[in-house]
Amino acid sequence: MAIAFDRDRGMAMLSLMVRSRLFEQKVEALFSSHEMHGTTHLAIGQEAVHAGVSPALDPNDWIVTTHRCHGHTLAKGSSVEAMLAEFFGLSNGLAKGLGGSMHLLDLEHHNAGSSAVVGSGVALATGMALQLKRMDSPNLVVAFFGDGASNRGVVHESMNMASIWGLPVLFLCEHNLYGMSSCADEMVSVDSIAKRGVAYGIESSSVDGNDIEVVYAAVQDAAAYIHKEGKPYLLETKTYRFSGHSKNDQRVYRTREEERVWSQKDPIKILRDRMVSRGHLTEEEFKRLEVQEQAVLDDIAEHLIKQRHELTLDEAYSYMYADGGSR
Amino acid sequence: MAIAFDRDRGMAMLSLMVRSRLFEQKVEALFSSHEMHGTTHLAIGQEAVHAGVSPALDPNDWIVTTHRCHGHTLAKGSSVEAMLAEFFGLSNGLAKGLGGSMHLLDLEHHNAGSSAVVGSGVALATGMALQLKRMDSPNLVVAFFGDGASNRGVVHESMNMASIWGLPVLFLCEHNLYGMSSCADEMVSVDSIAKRGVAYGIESSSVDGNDIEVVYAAVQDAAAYIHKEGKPYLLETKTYRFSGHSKNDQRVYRTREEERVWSQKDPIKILRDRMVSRGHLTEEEFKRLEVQEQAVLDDIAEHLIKQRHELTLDEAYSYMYADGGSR
Amino acid sequence: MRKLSYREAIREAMVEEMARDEQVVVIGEDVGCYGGCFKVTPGLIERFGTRQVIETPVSEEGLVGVAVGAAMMGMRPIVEIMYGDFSTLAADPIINHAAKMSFMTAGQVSVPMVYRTPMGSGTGAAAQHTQSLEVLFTNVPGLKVIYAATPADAKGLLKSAVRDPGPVIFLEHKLYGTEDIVPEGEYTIPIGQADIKRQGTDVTIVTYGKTVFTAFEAAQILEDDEVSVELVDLRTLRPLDTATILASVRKTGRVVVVHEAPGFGGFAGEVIAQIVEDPATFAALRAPVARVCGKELPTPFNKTLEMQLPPSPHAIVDAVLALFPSAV
Amino acid sequence: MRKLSYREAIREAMVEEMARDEQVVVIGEDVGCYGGCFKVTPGLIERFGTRQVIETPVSEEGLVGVAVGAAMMGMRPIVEIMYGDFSTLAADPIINHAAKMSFMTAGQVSVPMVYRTPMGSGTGAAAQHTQSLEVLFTNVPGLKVIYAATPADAKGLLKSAVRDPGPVIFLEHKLYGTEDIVPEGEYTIPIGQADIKRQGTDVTIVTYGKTVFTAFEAAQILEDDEVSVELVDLRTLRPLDTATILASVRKTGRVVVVHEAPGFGGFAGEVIAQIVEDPATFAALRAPVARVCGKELPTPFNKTLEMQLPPSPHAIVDAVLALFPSAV
Ligand SMILES: Cc1ncc(C[n+]2csc(CCOP(=O)(O)OP(=O)(O)O)c2C)c(N)n1
Ligand SMILES: Cc1ncc(C[n+]2csc(CCOP(=O)(O)OP(=O)(O)O)c2C)c(N)n1
Ligand SMILES: [Mg+2]
Ligand SMILES: [Mg+2]
Repeated sequence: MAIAFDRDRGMAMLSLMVRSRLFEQKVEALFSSHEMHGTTHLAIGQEAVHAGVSPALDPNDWIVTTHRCHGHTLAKGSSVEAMLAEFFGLSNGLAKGLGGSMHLLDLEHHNAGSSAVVGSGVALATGMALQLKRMDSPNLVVAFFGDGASNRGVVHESMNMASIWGLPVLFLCEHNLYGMSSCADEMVSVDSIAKRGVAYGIESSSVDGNDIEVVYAAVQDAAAYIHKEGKPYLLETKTYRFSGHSKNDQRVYRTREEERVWSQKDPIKILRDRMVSRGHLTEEEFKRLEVQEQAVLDDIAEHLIKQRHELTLDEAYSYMYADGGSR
Repeated sequence: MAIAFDRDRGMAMLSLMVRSRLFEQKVEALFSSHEMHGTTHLAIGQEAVHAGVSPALDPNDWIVTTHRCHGHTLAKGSSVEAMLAEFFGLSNGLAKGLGGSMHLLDLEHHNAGSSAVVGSGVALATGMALQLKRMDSPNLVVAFFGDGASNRGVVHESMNMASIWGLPVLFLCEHNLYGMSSCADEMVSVDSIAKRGVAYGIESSSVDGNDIEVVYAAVQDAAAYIHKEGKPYLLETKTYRFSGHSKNDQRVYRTREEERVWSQKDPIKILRDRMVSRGHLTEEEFKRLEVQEQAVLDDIAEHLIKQRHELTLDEAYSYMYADGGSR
Repeated sequence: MRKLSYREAIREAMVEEMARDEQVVVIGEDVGCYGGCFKVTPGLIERFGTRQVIETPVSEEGLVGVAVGAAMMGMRPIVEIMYGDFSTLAADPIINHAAKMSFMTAGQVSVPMVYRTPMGSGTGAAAQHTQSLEVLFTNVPGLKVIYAATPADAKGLLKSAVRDPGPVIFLEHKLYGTEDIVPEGEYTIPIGQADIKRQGTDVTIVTYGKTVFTAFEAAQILEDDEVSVELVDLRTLRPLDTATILASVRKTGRVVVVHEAPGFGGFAGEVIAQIVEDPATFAALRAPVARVCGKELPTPFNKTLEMQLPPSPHAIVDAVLALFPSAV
Repeated sequence: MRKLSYREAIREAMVEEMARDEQVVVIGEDVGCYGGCFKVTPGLIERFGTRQVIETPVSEEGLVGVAVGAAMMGMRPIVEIMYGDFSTLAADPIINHAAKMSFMTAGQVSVPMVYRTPMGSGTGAAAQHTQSLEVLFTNVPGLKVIYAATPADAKGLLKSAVRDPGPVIFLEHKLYGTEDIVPEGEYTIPIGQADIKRQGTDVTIVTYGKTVFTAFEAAQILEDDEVSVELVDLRTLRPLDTATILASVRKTGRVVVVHEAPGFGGFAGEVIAQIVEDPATFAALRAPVARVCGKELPTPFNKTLEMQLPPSPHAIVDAVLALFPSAV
């Protein structure tokens, strides 16, 4: 199923994963130093899924993401500056500081945003696909959701509707083994969420979510299926989040040993090593890549911390639906 | 899979189906003549499921039914008088006239009642099973639901929980081809709802719901499995409602031809003919059975119409939780 | 002048809007050949086809979520939910998503959706099919909430709701057969304007939805007592036409607020708060404010009991007369 | 005398009740080794095991429905839902089922369930994790609704809630670290009794939940203006302790109602209605009734904006002073 990236594609994907990793680490640091408030959900370890999905699709395909949405948003092409600005709550953020880290959206890049109500975004994505189909659009919608979300009833309802109506939805399950502290082994009644496709007559497959070449190929195959058959597809990617669920998570629900085992399947390492062995990359180049990405990131963050322009309350009110409620 | 009833069992099951059929017809007549108000959902045509489930189980097994609950309630052993009284809204009804035809319950007969919110009863049944298991009860809970209800998210959530916790629930899907006017072919994304068991690691099967010997055997097998494995089971029974969805249904959504074809699979006729051919029944005896059941029913109805004792508003208030709300 | 039933008026509004804009789509359970649970949508699928009439499975949360997603992409869905009680199932897509989308995205995404559902008792359908749950929505910034009583109001307000850029909750009563005059041709009624259904000088009755008719009856009975009632039909609950309420109460000095939902925690509280918060209106009050609302009970199946739940004309009359102690 | 945090007090109530009665079971997401989203349940699973601590999948509607079913069979579940916003997902089992079960079955089945969930903003969690949705429940006959502010009240009321024969909604604020004196040993506080948190003579502030602290601050500031505030903490919203409210307002003649939920359609309306409906209290009012509530907006992520949403002490002070026109 996997495809072997050529050098250019490999470099692009590797850069994206590195950017995502460094971005998350930066966010973690900014939280620890209280430069940022609220909460955040890092996707360190899941880069092969985050970077492997949207680049494999048409740029005009839509995504609906989750609370763990930074990587998805980067992979769709959003500017690091507009993202970080949103995390800082600034008026040049993706949602002018009103949404925050759980609600990144970027219409220009066909990212419709995310629901912070776990699973609810799947219905929105299904509805978007309904309208795309009605309007004879050639595009599809990716509905990201986690193993935890897979147990929400609304996911069932959405998959059933997508199936009976033949909607262009790619149900993209990021199975990272945990929903907050609860292990899928104890919460999900089936060993592979892909099996749930059977319940809806939806074609499905389960792939290694830490191998970006596998993810990329599976997504392209799924998209081809969706277009050819006029039906939805369920793709499960098995991965692991190295980070805690959100800030302050002590990870008491799993062992350091389990984490160590998974760390050997670091998606960045996998692609890097493969590219090195293919002669597409030297250790040198990789170091340089990291340094470059880090520098860009640091610059942007520093710059944003300095010039914090925030919306006023009056400006915020202006984004309510016309006439909606009084003050 | 089917078992052949001996004469006694056959007579008991046939009587129950006939009682159910006549009961429904009586209710229909009483509605037409405006002796009853509100709405009602008849199960004419589905008698093999209604009569075939509870009698195959331990009397202490519980049921949670649906809006289409008359037959289930009869099969659990409730008195026709207490049922009809409930339909009339009388104080000697199963719920003293406060519940009505969609909310029959009878604790003495281990009928926990029904939800009129399609599908929601499945969660209640699952919770009851959780408590039974906690208390080391040897009994199980039957969660009745329809093909329409199968698309509610709460059914998905409940099946997942029942599976991971190994709860004694018999998910009993009454697939009668329609949810109100909508045909399962267009609304349910899979040709057999039993297939949805795969999505939860729940054993399942699909049987002819118009053959009571088949239903009876399948239910006993399912119960044996539940007890032996300590796991839930999903049993789909394929049947057809001859009646409209509720009163005043013109049945514009299906053809008279389809109805005619199904009428040949009338569950009462199937068992009757089989018993006749086995020499367990004569046409005479069957006629007598009908006449007898009808007479009992007519008597009860007539008697109830005469002496209508209803709760007062003060009495009704007394059934609110202590201290709940003021007047 | 022609008369239409409440049902026909709502249907006509949908037909006109669907013909005007192909993005207007009716979505719900059994809204096709069956014509909807309360027969408001017959003929729509025959005329507009499955591109504008979408029948869904029994999946209230999912189908409303789907409507929200479709609206984000330019559809203007009119969702029909069979019974207002099932709004409990659709509360997440409406409250957490539709209502907040424009704000959370700083105006980049909007959800031009209408959510139609009937409320109230009187049908013998018992506790789970007869509630009046408008307060699920009235405390949510970002939602508009309409509850029209008459056919003419329902038609004009539904057309405005369809054209509104945001999510609108459009509540209906179950007296779908009620006939009344409906203007010919195209018209809309602005969201957020109350209507004085009856002019009067001695007491203001504020209400909405089905109890507009009950209050009207009460007003007629009160004529015999020589009490002149001004009847304010709110028509829209959110945003509320506070100016019209206050002007009426300042004129009459007395007010009774009526609705079918149980009084405790009901919408009447908001109306009363608006009145007594306003210094001039507070000063003009000549009697305490009164409420006549539904009883604090789930709906009993028994008809005799069910009929005692909502406000009766006589309960309203009594409440009004109690505001004139000298006259009694 | 010992101090406990709000979190510890709630936890202690659960521990005591679970030890007293093995039918008391904590059910929710991540309530096991993780100790719950706001760390209210640490140690429970270690002490009581999986028979009394049940961790569920992310299935709010289903798990609350399951709790209702289990309660019908004799369990006394304490459900924890991570954020009050997800009450939208659990609205059907609570409103359509738990609340109505006893009535619909003519008293044959009851649902002794506690539904614990935190409400409110201040956490930077944006629009879908910060709402104050108490009005989802306060208009529903058959439910009791508690919202305790202090650790001591939370403990005593939660124990009463667990022992109640019906469903009780137990709302929490997110100042889980707030410490205060909690009596040693066994005690309960009856549901339905307000508490006068501060005696005063010039004005009554009625509030509940987190804004009890805000109002307390305002009262202290007002001392400098020589305005004596009586602070009524409702503690229970349904059934409401109307007698205590009315007695206080009759004494002071002035009242401000405060809560964090948006004002329009919020619970303040009910409090105000109770006050102005009562002839003696109405007659005793020396100024219009005022409200200070949350702004009519979803919660913005931006901290500066978020902090402007709930009532501030100064907004309360201003509202109080406005009731004394002569004094300004
Ligand atoms: C409906 C709902 N319930 C609970 C939560 C709290 N919560 C946030 S993330 C999360 C876990 C989700 O797990 P999963 O879907 O596997 O996504 P992951 O966090 O692993 O990316 C939970 C329970 C929520 N946001 N929404
Ligand atoms: C949640 C919900 N949605 C809609 C309805 C209205 N309704 C009552 S019965 C019914 C059809 C149910 O179909 P199915 O589950 O197949 O049961 P059947 O009527 O065939 O016995 C519908 C949609 C309801 N009662 N509850
Ligand atoms: Mg996960
Ligand atoms: Mg059916």
